[in-house]
Amino acid sequence: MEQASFPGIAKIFSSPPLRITLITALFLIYPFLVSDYFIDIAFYFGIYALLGLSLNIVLGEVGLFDLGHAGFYAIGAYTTAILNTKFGVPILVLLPLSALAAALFAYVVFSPVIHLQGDYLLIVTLGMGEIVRLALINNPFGLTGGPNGVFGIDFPSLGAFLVVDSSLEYYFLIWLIVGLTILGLTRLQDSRIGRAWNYIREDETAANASGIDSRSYKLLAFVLGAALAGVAGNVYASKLMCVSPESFTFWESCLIFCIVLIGGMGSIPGVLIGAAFISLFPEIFRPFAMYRMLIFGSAMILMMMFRPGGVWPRKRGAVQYESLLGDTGRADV
Amino acid sequence: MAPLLNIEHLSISYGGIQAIKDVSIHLEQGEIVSVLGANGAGKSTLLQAVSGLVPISGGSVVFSSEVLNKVPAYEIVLKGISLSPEGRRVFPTLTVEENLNLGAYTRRKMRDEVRKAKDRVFSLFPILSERRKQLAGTLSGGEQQMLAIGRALMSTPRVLLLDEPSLGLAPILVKQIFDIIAEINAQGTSILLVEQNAHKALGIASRGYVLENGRIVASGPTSSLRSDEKIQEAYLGGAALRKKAAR
Amino acid sequence: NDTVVIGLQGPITGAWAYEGQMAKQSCEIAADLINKKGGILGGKKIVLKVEDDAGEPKSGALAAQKLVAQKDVVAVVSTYGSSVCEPASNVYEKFKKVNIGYGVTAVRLTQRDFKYFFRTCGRDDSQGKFFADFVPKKFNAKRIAIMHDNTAFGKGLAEDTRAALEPMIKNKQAEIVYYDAITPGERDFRVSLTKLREAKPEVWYFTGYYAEAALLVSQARDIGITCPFVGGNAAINDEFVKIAGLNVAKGCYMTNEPLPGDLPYPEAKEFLDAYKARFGEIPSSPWPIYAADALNIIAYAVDKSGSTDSTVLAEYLRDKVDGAPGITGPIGFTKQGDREGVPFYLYVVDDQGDIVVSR
Amino acid sequence: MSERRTHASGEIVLETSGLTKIFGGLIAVNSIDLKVHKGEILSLIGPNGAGKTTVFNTVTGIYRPEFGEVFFKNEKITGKKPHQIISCGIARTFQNIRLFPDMTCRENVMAGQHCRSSAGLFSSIFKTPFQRREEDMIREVAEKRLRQVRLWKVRDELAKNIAYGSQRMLEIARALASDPVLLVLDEPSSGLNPRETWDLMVFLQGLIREEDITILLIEHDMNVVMGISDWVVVMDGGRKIAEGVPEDIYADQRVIEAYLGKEEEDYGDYGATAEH
Amino acid sequence: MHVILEQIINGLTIGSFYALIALGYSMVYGVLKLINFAHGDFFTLGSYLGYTVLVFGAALLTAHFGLWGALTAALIFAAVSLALVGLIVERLAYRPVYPAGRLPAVVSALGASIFLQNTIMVGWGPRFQAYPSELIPNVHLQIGGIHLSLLQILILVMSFLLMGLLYYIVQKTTFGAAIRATAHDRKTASLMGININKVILFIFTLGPALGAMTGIMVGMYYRQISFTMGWNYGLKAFTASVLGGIGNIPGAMIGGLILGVLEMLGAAYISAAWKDVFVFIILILVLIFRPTGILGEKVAEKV
Ligand SMILES: Nc1ncnc2c1ncn2[C@@H]1O[C@H](COP(=O)(O)OP(=O)(O)OP(=O)(O)O)[C@@H](O)[C@H]1O
Ligand SMILES: Nc1ncnc2c1ncn2[C@@H]1O[C@H](COP(=O)(O)OP(=O)(O)OP(=O)(O)O)[C@@H](O)[C@H]1O
Ligand SMILES: [Mg+2]
Ligand SMILES: [Mg+2]
Repeated sequence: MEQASFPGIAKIFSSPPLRITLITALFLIYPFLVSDYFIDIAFYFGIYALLGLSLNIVLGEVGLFDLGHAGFYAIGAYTTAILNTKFGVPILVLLPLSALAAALFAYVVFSPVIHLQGDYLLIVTLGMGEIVRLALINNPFGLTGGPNGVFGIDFPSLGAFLVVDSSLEYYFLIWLIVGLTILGLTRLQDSRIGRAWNYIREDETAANASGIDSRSYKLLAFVLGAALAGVAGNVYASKLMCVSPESFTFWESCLIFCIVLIGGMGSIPGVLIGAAFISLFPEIFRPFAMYRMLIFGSAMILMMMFRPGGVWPRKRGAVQYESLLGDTGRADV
Repeated sequence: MAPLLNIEHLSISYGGIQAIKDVSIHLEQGEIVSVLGANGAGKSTLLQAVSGLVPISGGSVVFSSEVLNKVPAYEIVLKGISLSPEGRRVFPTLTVEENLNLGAYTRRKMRDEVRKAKDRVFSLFPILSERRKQLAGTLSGGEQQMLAIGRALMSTPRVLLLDEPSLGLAPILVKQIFDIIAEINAQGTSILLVEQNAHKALGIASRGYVLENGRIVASGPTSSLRSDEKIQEAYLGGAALRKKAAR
Repeated sequence: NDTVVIGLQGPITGAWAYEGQMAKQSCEIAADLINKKGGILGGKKIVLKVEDDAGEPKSGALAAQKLVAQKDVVAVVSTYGSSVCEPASNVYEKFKKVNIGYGVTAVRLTQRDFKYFFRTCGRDDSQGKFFADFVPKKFNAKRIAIMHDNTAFGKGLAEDTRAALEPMIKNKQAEIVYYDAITPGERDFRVSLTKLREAKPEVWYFTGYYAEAALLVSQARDIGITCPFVGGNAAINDEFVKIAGLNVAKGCYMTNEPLPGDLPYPEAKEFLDAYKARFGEIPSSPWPIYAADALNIIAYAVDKSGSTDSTVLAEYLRDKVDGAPGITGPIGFTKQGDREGVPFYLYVVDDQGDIVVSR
Repeated sequence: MSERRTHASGEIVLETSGLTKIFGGLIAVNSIDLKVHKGEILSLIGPNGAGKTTVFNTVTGIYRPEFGEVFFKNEKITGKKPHQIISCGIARTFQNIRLFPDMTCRENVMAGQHCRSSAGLFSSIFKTPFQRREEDMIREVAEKRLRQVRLWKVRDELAKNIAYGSQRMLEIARALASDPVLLVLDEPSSGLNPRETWDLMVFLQGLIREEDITILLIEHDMNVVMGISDWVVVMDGGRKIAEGVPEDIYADQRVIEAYLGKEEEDYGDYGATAEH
Repeated sequence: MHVILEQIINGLTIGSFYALIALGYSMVYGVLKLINFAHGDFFTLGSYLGYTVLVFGAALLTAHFGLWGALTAALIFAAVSLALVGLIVERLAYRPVYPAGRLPAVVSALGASIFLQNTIMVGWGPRFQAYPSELIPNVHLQIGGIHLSLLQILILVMSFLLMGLLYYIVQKTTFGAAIRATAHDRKTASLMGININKVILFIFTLGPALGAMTGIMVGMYYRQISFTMGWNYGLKAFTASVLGGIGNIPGAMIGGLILGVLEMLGAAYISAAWKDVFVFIILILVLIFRPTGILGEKVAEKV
C-alpha cells in the first residue's frame, strides 16, 4: 500500500520536536554541501533573521511601529568598530557591550516618548534612525570616520582556541546566536512578560487596567529589541571588517520592517521566512541585474496580496493545556 | 399590494459562520415592526444587509418592487432606506450640523429640501439645534443617539431602520426616544426597529419578529407575542422569571 | 578551454547605477577590442562576468564572494566607491584573487599591505596635491573656500586638499576661509552658499559630485557669488553643463585626470571610437575608462606572464608591469598597488560649453 | 433617608472626597463624595453624560482628578496609575467591552493575575522553578474564574469570536482574576437581554455572598439597580443630586425629573424577588 | 537681517514643496490609514514626465502656445498622468490588501515604491536628468535687499493657490465633509450615501497629481532630477505631515512650511551637515509636548 507510509511522514513533520531536530540538522549539514558564496548568503540570512527577531519583539509582540531599527543595528556595529579599532577591545567582549550600548541608547531615547501612539511613535523611531545615520556621517569627535566609516575591524577570537574568521565559522556563529535567541524568545512568548506585551498590543487601556505597566513593558521591548540588533551589528561589523553609514539607511529599516510583516507579526518561524525572503530574493534574481529590484518590489506586493497576515502567522490557542483543577466532568463546562 | 420592504428567505454568512438563516420579514407602508432577539442573534446583521453593508448570500431584499441584493450601500440611501446604526457612530470630529448635512449627502444639491429636512430634525430634537456648532464627539450619549436618528432622517427616507436606539440611555431618554420614534412614524415614515428593550419595542410596534441564532422563531402581532410564555421568559423577564426565582 | 574570464563588480543598480552601467559598457568595449585583435594567450577570448553590488557594502561583499566562487574568474575589475570596495577587497584578498579598483580613491585602501589589490585610478591625495600646487597660483588667490559633500570620496578629497595646503598656510601664502559640507541628494544649498558668500573667498573648491556641483554653482551665481569655481574630478562633466546651463557653467574649472577626449594616446582614440560607435557618445565621467584600463592591464598581465593564476598575476602586476599601454596612458603600479604617475589637468568650460584643458 | 441595606458592614472600602475632573472647560465631575462600604453593592446612576464613567476613570487612575482625593481602605490612592490601582485591589470593567480580541479567553483572564505575579526577564527566559510555579498558579486562577463565569468550554477560543454576552462575562472574569477587594463595573448589563441580565444579577449577588467582594456599579437598567443595590447614588451634570436606598431613590422627585421620567412603570419585577 | 529673511523665504519655498507632497500623504492616511510610501515616487515620476514634455515637446509646444503654454501643458500632462498612475497603483497594489488591515499595506506601499523607482530608472536611465535651464526668464528682484527670483515667486504663488484650493474643498464643502467622514468611519459614511470608492478615487488622483506638479516645480527650481529623489522628499513630507498632525489637511500644509523653514534656519545657524538632525530633534520635542502634532486633534480616548 502506497499510502501507508504517508501518514508516517506527515506525523514526523507534525511533531514539533522532530521538526526542530530536522531543521537543526539541515542547518548543520548545509554549509558542508555548498561553496563559500552560499555560506555567506546564509550568513546574511542569519543577520537578517536576528534583526527580524529583534524587531519582532517591538513590532510583532507589542505592536509598536518601529521604522528606525537600523539605528540600533548601527550603534551595535559602530560600538564594536570603534572600541575594537581604537582600543583593541576583543570582538567577543564587545558582543555584550554592543548590545548594552544599543539598549542604553534605546532606553535614553525612548523614555521620554514612549507614551506616543501609533504613527507618532513611528515617526520618532524613523527620526531616531535618521539621526543616528546622519551623526555617523558627520563624524562627531572624529570617532565614526564620517562617510568613510571605520575599517580594520578584527575577527572574534578567544586566544588561539577559538578563532572565527572563515565564512563557515561566521555562519555557525550567527546561527548559534539566532538559535539561542529563538529559544529565549519562545520562552518569553509563553511567559507573563510575553503575554503582557501582547495585551498591550491588543488594547493598551485594558492592559493598564489589568495591572500591566505598559510604559515599562514597552520600554523593555525596545531595550531588548535594540540589544539584539546591537548583537547583529557586532557580528556584521566583524564579518565585513569595516562599517560605513551606507549600511544603516532608512531603507534598511524598511527591509527589517518587511521581514516581520512578510513572515507574520509575532511569529518566530514567520520571521525566519521573512528574513529568507529579504536576503535570498535579491541574490536569486542577480542575473536580472537592472530589473531585479523591479521584480523585488512586485514580489513584495504580491506577497501581501496573497498572504496579508504573513506567510506563517502566529497561531493562538493552539497549545492545549489540560485542566489544572482536575474535574473536567462538570456540567458547566 | 406588495409590502413596502420585503425580505425573503434571506441568508447571510461571515466567512464560514451563518449569521442569518432563511429569514423572511416584511414591512408595510406606515408600519412599525420590531425585531427582538438575544445578543448575536443576527439583528444588526439583518439591518446591515438591508442597508447594503454586508453581502447577501441567499434570498432577496425587495424595496417597493426593486431588488436590492446587489445595490451598494450608498445607492440604497438614495432609494429611500436609512439606517441609524448600532452604537450611534456619529462622526466625532465633525460638527452637529456637518453630521446632519452628511445625512442629506445624496440630496446635497437640493438646498431647500435639505434645509427643510434640517428644520424638521431640529423641531424633533430641539437640543441639537442648540448644539449645531459643537463637535459631535463631545455630545453626551443621549444627544449622540438623537443626532444619529436625526442624521438618518435627513435623507427623508421612506423606511427608517433603527438599531438599538435605546442602548445605554437613561430611562428618561429612552422614553423620549420612543416618543420621537412614534412621532416620526406618525409623520409617515415606516420603521423597522431592532431592540433589546422588548417591553418598549413591543409597546410601540404593531407587529414583531423574534430572532434566535439567525432564525425567526416567532412572529405575529405584538399582542400575541407579549402573551407568549416562552418569549416572556427569554425577552420580557416577566412572570416566568419570577416563578423561576421563587423555586 | 579557449576563454579567459574576467569579473566586473560595480553598481549596476542603486544610486550609482549610472557609473556602474557605464563601467560595464566600457569593459565590454575593451574586451571586444582585445578579442578582435586575436585575444590573449595565443587566441583565447576574454569573457566578462558582471556582478551588481548596488553601491552598498554588504552587497559588495556578497558580489565578491559570488565572483571568487567561480573558479574560472581570473581576476576582477572591482568597483566604484571606496566603502563598497573595502569589504569586497577583503574577500578577494582572502581568496587570493587579483582585484583592480577603478573608482576608488580613498588613500587607505592601498595602505593595508594587500597583495592582490590594485587600482588604475589615482588617490585623493594626488589630486589634493595638484590643487595646492597649481590652483592658488593660477588665480593668484589667498582666500580659499573648500566645500565637500560628506561622501567618502568628497570628504576624503577635501581633507587631503586641506592637508596639501598646510605648508602654504604656515607661510601665510594661503588661508582657508570656508570649510564645510553640504548634504548630497539635497537640492537647496542657498544657506551654505550664503555663508560662503560672507567668507569672501577668492577661489572656491568643491570636491563632490556633478549633480550637486551644478546646483551649487547656479544657486551661487543667483545669490551673487562670483569667485572662480573649481570642481574636483567628480564635479564637472557634460551633465554638469547641461544641468547648470551654459551661462552658469562657462568659466567653471575643475581638477581632473585627463578626460577621455583629451587622452593623447592611440589606445584612447581606438577605445573611444569603438565606444561611440556602439553607444552613441563617449563616457561622461573618467571612471569607466579606468575600468576599461583595469581590464586591459589584467589581459596584458595574463598574456605576458602566460598564467591565469592570481598569485602569479599579482606578482607580475606589482613587479614587472611598467609602462604597459593603456587608454589613460602608460600603466604601472607601486609596491602598494597604487597607479604610478597619474597626471592631473585643470579643465575649464569654454564658451561653447565644451570642457577643455585650461591653458 | 433609610439605613443602608444589610450586606454593608461599617467598614469603608472606598471613599472619594471632593472629586473633580475637568475636560477643557467642562466640569465632568464636580466635587463628588462617595463612600462605599465593605460588602455592599453601590449603584451609581444618572443621565447620559452625568459623569459616572468619569468618576470610575478617576478612581481607577485612567484620569487624574483636578481636585479631591480618593482613599482605598484608608490609604490615599489619588493619582496612582491604573496598573498600581489594580494591584491595590480595585478591578474594573469598561462601558464598551475592552478585551484582548486576538487572544484566547484563557489568556484574557490570565491578564488579571499579572499584578499578583512577579517573574522577570531572567526567570522567564531560563524557566526557573519559581517561574514555573507562578505560571501554574496563574493558570489555576484563570481556570477557576473561567469556570465561575461558565466560559471554561470556550477557553481556547479567541475572545473576539465568542458571543457578546460571553464577552461581558469574560471581562468580569478578567477583573476577578486579580483577586480584587472592590469590583468596579460600568454598565455590565448593557446589551444583555433580560434573561442574561437576570443571570448577571444572580452572579453578582453570589460574589458578594461567597467572596466578600464589594461592588461599585454603573447601571441604566432600573431592574438591576432596584433589584440588587444596597445603596444608590444619583449624579446629574457632574454633581451628586441624591443618594439613598433604592426604594427612596425610586420615589425621589429630583431623580424622577432628571433621570427616570414621569411615567410610572413597574420596576419591581426583580426587586421583589432577588434575595437579600 | 536680510540674510535671515532670505533664508526664511528659501525655507518657505522648499517648505511649500514638502507641504504639497505632504498633502498627498495626509489625505491618503486620513482616509485609508495607509502610509503611502510610494507617494514620493509619484512625485519623481511626475517630475520626469514634465521633463519629457518640456524637453521633447518644447519646440512644438512653445511654437503654438508660447512658453507659458508649454509649461501649463507640462503641468497638466504630468498631473493627469500621475492621477492615472495613482489610480492604477491603488487598484493593483493597495485595494487587494486593505481588508487585511493597515500593516500589510505598508509593505505593499514599500514594494510599490521600489517598483516605481526602478521603473523610472529603467525607463529614463540611471543618470541625472537636467531640466531645460532658463525656462522661466531669469529675473531677479531685489525687495529691500532680499534676492528673489521670478521663479521662486511663481512657485510660492502657485503652491499657496493649490493649498488654498485644497483647504477649501476639504474644510468648507460638503464633499470635503464626506472625505473627513470617510476618514473617520467608512462604513457609516457609506450609510450617508457617500460612495467610498469615489472618495478613494478622489484622493488617489488628487494626491499624485499635486505630487506631480510639485515634481515639475522642483525640476524647474533646481534644474536637476534623479530617479532616487522621491525617497528623500517623501521622507521629509511624511515627517511634515506628522509634525502638522497626520491625517489633518491644514496640518500637512503647516507642517511642510515649518519643516522647510526649520531646515533652512538649522542649516544657517547650526550647520548644514547637522540640519536634518536638528529638524528631527525639533520634531521629537514637538511630539513630546504635543503628542498628536501641531494641529492634530487630541482625541482623548473615551473609555
Ligand atoms: N463582521 C463579522 N465577522 C464575523 N462574524 C460576525 C461579524 N459581525 C457579526 N458577526 C456574527 O454574526 C452573528 C450575528 O451578529 P449581530 O451583530 O447581527 O447580532 P445582534 O443580534 O445584532 O446582536 P447584538 O444584540 O449584540 O447587537 C454573531 O454571532 C456575530 O458574532
Ligand atoms: N476624554 C474626555 N474628553 C473630553 N470630554 C470627556 C471625556 N470623557 C468624558 N467627557 C465628557 O464628560 C462628560 C461625562 O461623561 P461620562 O462618560 O462620565 O458620562 P456617563 O455618566 O458615563 O454617561 P453614559 O451614561 O452615557 O455613559 C460628558 O459630557 C463627556 O462628553
Ligand atoms: Mg446588534
Ligand atoms: Mg458611561
